[in-house]
Amino acid sequence: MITYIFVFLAVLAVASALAMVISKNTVNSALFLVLNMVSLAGLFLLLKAQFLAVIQILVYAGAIMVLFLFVIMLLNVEDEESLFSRFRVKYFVAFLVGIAVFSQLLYSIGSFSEMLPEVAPEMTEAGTVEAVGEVLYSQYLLPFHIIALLLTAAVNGALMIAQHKIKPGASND
Amino acid sequence: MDTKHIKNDVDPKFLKKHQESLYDALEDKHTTVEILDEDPLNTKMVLNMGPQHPATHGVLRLILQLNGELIEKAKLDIGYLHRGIEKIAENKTYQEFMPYTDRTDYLSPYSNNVAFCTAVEKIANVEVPERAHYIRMIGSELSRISSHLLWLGTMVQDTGAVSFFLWTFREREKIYDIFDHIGGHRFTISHARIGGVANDLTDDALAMIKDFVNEFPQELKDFHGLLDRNRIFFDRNRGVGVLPTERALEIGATGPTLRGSGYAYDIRDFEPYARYDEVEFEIPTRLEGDNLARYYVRMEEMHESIRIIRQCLDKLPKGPVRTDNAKQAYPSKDEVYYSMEGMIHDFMMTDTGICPPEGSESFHSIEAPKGELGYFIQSNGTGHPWRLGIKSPSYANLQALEDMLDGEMVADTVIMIGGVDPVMGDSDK
Amino acid sequence: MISIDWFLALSALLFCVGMIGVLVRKNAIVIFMCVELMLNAVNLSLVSFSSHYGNVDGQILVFFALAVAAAEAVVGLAIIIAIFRNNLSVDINNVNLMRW
Amino acid sequence: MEPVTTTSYIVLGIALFMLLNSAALAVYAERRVAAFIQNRWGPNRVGPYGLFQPIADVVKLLLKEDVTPARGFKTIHAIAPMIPVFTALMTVAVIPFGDGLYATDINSGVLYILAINSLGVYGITLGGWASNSKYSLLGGLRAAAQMISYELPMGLAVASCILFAGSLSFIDVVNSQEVWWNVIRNPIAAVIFIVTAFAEANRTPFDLPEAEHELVGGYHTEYSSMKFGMFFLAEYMHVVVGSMLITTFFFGGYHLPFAGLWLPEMGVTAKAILDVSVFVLKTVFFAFLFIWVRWTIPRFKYNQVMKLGWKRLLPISIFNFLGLAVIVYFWHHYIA
Amino acid sequence: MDYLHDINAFLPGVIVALAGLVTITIDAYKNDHGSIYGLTVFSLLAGLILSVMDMFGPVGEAFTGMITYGGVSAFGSSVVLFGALFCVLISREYLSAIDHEYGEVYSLLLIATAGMLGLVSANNLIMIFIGIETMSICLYVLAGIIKGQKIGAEASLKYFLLGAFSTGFLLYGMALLYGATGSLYLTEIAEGASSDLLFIAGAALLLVGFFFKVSAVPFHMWTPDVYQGTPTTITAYMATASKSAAFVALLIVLSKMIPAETANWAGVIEVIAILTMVMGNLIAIVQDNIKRMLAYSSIAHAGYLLVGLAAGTPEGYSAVLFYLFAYTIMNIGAFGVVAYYERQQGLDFTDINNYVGLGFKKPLMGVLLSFFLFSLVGIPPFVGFVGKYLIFAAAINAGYIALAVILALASAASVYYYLRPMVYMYFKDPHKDVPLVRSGIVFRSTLVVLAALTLYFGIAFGDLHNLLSSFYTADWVTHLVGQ
Repeated sequence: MITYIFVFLAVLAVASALAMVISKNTVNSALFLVLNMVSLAGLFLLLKAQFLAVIQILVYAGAIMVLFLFVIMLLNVEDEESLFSRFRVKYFVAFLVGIAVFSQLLYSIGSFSEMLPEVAPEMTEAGTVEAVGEVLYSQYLLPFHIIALLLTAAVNGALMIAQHKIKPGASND
Repeated sequence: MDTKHIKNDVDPKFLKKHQESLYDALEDKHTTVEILDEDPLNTKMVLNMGPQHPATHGVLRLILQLNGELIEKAKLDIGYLHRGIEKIAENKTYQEFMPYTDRTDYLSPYSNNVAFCTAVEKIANVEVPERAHYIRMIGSELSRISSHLLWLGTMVQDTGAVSFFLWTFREREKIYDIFDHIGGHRFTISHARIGGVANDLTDDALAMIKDFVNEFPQELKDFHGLLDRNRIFFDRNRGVGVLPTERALEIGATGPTLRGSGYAYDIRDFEPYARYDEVEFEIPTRLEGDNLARYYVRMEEMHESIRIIRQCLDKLPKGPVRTDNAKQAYPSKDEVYYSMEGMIHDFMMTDTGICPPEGSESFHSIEAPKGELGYFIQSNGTGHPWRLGIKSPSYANLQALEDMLDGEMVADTVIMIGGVDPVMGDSDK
Repeated sequence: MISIDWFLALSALLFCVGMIGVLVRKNAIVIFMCVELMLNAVNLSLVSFSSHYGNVDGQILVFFALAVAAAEAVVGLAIIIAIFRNNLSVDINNVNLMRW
Repeated sequence: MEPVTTTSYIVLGIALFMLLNSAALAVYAERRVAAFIQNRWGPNRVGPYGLFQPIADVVKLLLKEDVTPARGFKTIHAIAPMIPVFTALMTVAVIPFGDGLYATDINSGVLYILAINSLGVYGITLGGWASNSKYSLLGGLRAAAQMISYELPMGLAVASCILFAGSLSFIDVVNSQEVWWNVIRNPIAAVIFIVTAFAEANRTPFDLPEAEHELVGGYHTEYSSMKFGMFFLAEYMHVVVGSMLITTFFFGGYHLPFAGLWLPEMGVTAKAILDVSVFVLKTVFFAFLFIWVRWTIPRFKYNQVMKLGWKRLLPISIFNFLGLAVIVYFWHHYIA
Repeated sequence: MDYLHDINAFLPGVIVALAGLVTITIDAYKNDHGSIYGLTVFSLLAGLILSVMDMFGPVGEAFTGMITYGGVSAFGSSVVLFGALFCVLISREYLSAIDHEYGEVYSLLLIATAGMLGLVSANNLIMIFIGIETMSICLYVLAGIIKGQKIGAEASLKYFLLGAFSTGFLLYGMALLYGATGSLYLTEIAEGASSDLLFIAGAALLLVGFFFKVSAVPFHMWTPDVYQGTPTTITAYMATASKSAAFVALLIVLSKMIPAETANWAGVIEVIAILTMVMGNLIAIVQDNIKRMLAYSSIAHAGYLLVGLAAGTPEGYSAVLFYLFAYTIMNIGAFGVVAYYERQQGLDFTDINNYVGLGFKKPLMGVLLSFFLFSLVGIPPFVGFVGKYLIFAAAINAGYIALAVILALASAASVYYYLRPMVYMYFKDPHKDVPLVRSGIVFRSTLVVLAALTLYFGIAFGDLHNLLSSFYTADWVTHLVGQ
């Protein structure tokens, strides 16, 4: 059963990723990415990381991709020409690079499979909110603070960049 | 987007020339305001609101140039309900024209009748009996309440509270019933006649009016209770569509729109017609000039109308309701049915009608619910007016709308239309 | 139970798809989305490892990666808007003012 | 995550069935309540008391022509209406209807709800965008901005409930209210949550995405037939789901007031019947509240909605959360 | 209390981060650039003093092993704060002159600096990730603050897209390292290290990510464009503080986490170093734009630094640290003088051809530019020479003769483009009379102080070098006590 679910989700993830890269229309690309993220969240569930599965949807699909869609709609980007309309050397090179990196990674991962990889039994506990939260607020307190700082700075900076011509010194409320 | 774009972007399918001139006007308007913003991202678009739109009170058409949710410029296009009423009048006797007046501002037909009658009476020097004056006043004030009730319902509905519409319509229904008993018509009543009114108030009608006058203040209080302290309603109306006094005068706004802008002009008080000089009432006036001010003005006017009706009922004199002069008014039905002369007079009235002196002209205006409603009549000595002009309040008030819309938000558009309270039949004639 | 290396292989595949996407696409927004896909793929790897070891650290890194991706998205999209203002296009082939 | 049992399937099945039905019932209720408020009769022709009116509505919608804007985006135009329905249906999975009566107990159920909720914005935005109409686009953008803005105070209001439960599981949230309902312990968050629930469901006074007065129909202006029906259905399902969430988070879920203090032990069946009826009653009340407000109050303006969300609700919910956190901390460490 | 100890260990970072938040608040409510600027300078100065004091203090771990304090971390923090402080000092006048002085600039600078402080004291992959990202994301924004012009937006887009792309590799590297060892702590990873393919792939991807950030050659494409499109003083900040932070982190990763025996790391770094030095110097020669020239020169300097890392000995590491400090001083100085010329009206002073005859017009600026460029070349009395010498020596001692030779040759080639502006300034007649604005007192004195420092550390480098070497000797505490 779980094998079938995995195969389904994996095929969905890969197909939506490919569709995202190939799609001419930017909105379609964004929606395929959302589909990809949702299927990844499903895979997280298979790995018993429930908290991250939910967070994946909440943050990626619910926030980041909505922002993407907003920007795409705002800019009203027109369709590109299809990737396959014209062959370019660039594509070939990119494809080769991709294949090379992939085979290299696969080869490296092959060394891992000697280690009897399975979902550890303690993962049932480790994937819960409590487990993640406890570590997050004790061991990883400092990065947590810094990430809060980063998010504040990012919003602040993004406002500054995206706003149209605020005069320095002018109040901008 | 520079202004050239707007015209190129739209491709009108009908009335091409007119449409293009409209878009031109949109571009020309406020040429003093330079568009410094050369941002390719600014979300300007031209929104065509109406003439078929659920919230524009008929066939008003607004062309809005939007920047996001903000209205940068607005252009009004009126005339979709033009029926040539003024021209029709030239082919009708004065009395025959009466039903047409009902159909200009169809929310307050009685006031229109009275306005037209007084104008004709002025040009033809017709004396009107006392009792008729009072009946006309009662009718006018009732129609004022009816008109304001409709304004209240639609305006509140425009802000989003749908049920209010039905509550105010229940009250209007009572007024319709009263009109039914007064003149035999619920809506287009045509009760006033040149030289008086068609018939005396029946006892039924009087009783109903008394009942209404006693009950309505309580309803009004309920309306106040629902709206005055409703924060959402308050916030949506306050500071919206501000029309300064000077601007209102320049544009020629009248009625509650003008009084909401702080100019206490009311013809009932300044140039009393009928017997308004004999009753006591206040002229509700607000200084703010925003939509909330107009709301208060109209609400208080309803109070004043009730007060006037009460006084009229108290003072209602006995006597005839139509002038006895057979050259100036229809004889009563008794005379027509039972005397030869009466029948001849009736025949003459219907055939030729009242003939004001040749070359005379008159203008008379009254305070209709929407503002100053005036009829201008030129006579060539026949029973038809040579020229007839209507100074309609909606037309004047709509001119203020363009001014008020600039710089407001799209969501305010409908409220402002509601606040100005135009009736397209009145404006387009 | 599916063994972890299938997840890892999937993650590598998605990573490479994202990478190829970054290399072949011209639309800045799509390129950015491909980068997000890469980050997602890495997240899958991290979660797989984390559930292999049964400890939380990998998941914590995913959490931070998510937060960073959010911050990056905010800033990146703002930058893309800024470039659109100047160029009227988000095609990176048009971003060639400076060479060498 | 608990293993999926037969009870889960049964509960889920019944819950989904009931949700779909309750949406239909909500449509009927909306009409009847509106009529009651407006001194009218409302639907009374189809079936006894007009009860079959929703069926007539659906049949009407099904028989209508399905118009797709010629220059719109056809696939997305078709997909968009399904999304809000899906998200509304997915919510039911974690809501406990009674003691032990729930489809599943996700350990991060509250986050799950927030996550699912955040997906709902896609349907409206895409629907507005794919219609290729100015009114639709304005409505869609308004909706998206509004829903995103109100997710934050909603999340914080929920978070302040979690302080009492100490868990993100719905079962724990409900059980923590056995004696004291959260609305008593945490009234500010309750108000905020109710307000945001209205906003998330796009109901009056926050129905400006579909403000028929200025935007004709907002994001669903260009929709017709069953595609419109889906949006319509989703709206009422959101009303019902919103009522369920209000009940669960703040009004004790399936618990009677102060039930922990006086309610005697009961048999399983009796308890189940009692729980479900209490839950349903509360939900019905809040659904009625939704309808009541809809027909009484004017709607906000766009900038007022934003101001309310960001300048009022957000700071209030943050301070409420912080204050409660401090109180709860001291309570646990020094008093209790 | 434990928490207080932790805070104390990261006090410079805490101060800078709080200042960042306060500046955001001030900017939102009052928009008072004077107080924002004052607060920024004050917090950076306080942080600098604290971290310099930290250098002489004990070494340890804080925040449950997330960060280390003292030693290399403290030195790294000092360099970063030094760079940030001096960049801020010269920024205000320049930014208000080019009409881009936003309050956000300061808060972003402060938060980026806080991220860098986390990065240089990192002891855990998460800290490295967060540190790098905090730094980079703030810098993406800072690169694009010249919004009205194409050049600014394009700089920030390029920086952002390539930076985000490299983040993917960095994170994947971390993931694989975590997969290979099951931990995120640098020390534990070092313990679990093996010549496992997974580990090697992880480390390689991590290094790719780092090479992007330090702009080593195959991954350097963004550097010249970004340096050119960014306001000059912010460029100085990018070129010095952020590069130092990334290098210190790379140094920490290489020295602590990746044992040399797992693979032939030195070989990889050697190749990259050679490429970087050669490419950087060669391309810099043909540049006419002084900012692009400095960008390629900074790439070349990255190559020199990589030589020190390739050496892989304590000597090499301390040489790298010293060189980072030297590089920070002279690069800020050079960019500062360029910033001064650039804000003049009339001519485009980023073009070297327009520097003709400027040397005698404002003698102070001419002399200062000469100071910094000489130092960048590596001519004896200046600090640049000492840095290069130390690296050279370390490479020779570690047996990397070829590297050392290429370093020397590359430096020789760099003489051409460093001396070209000076030749233009002093030995050519001006072709147009351009009035030069007088610079402000703070601006001038900052540059003078920097020039003095290049001289001071060029002559009296012993103490600092000893201190840096002592970080890598086991008995460095006794060494300090013995002084």
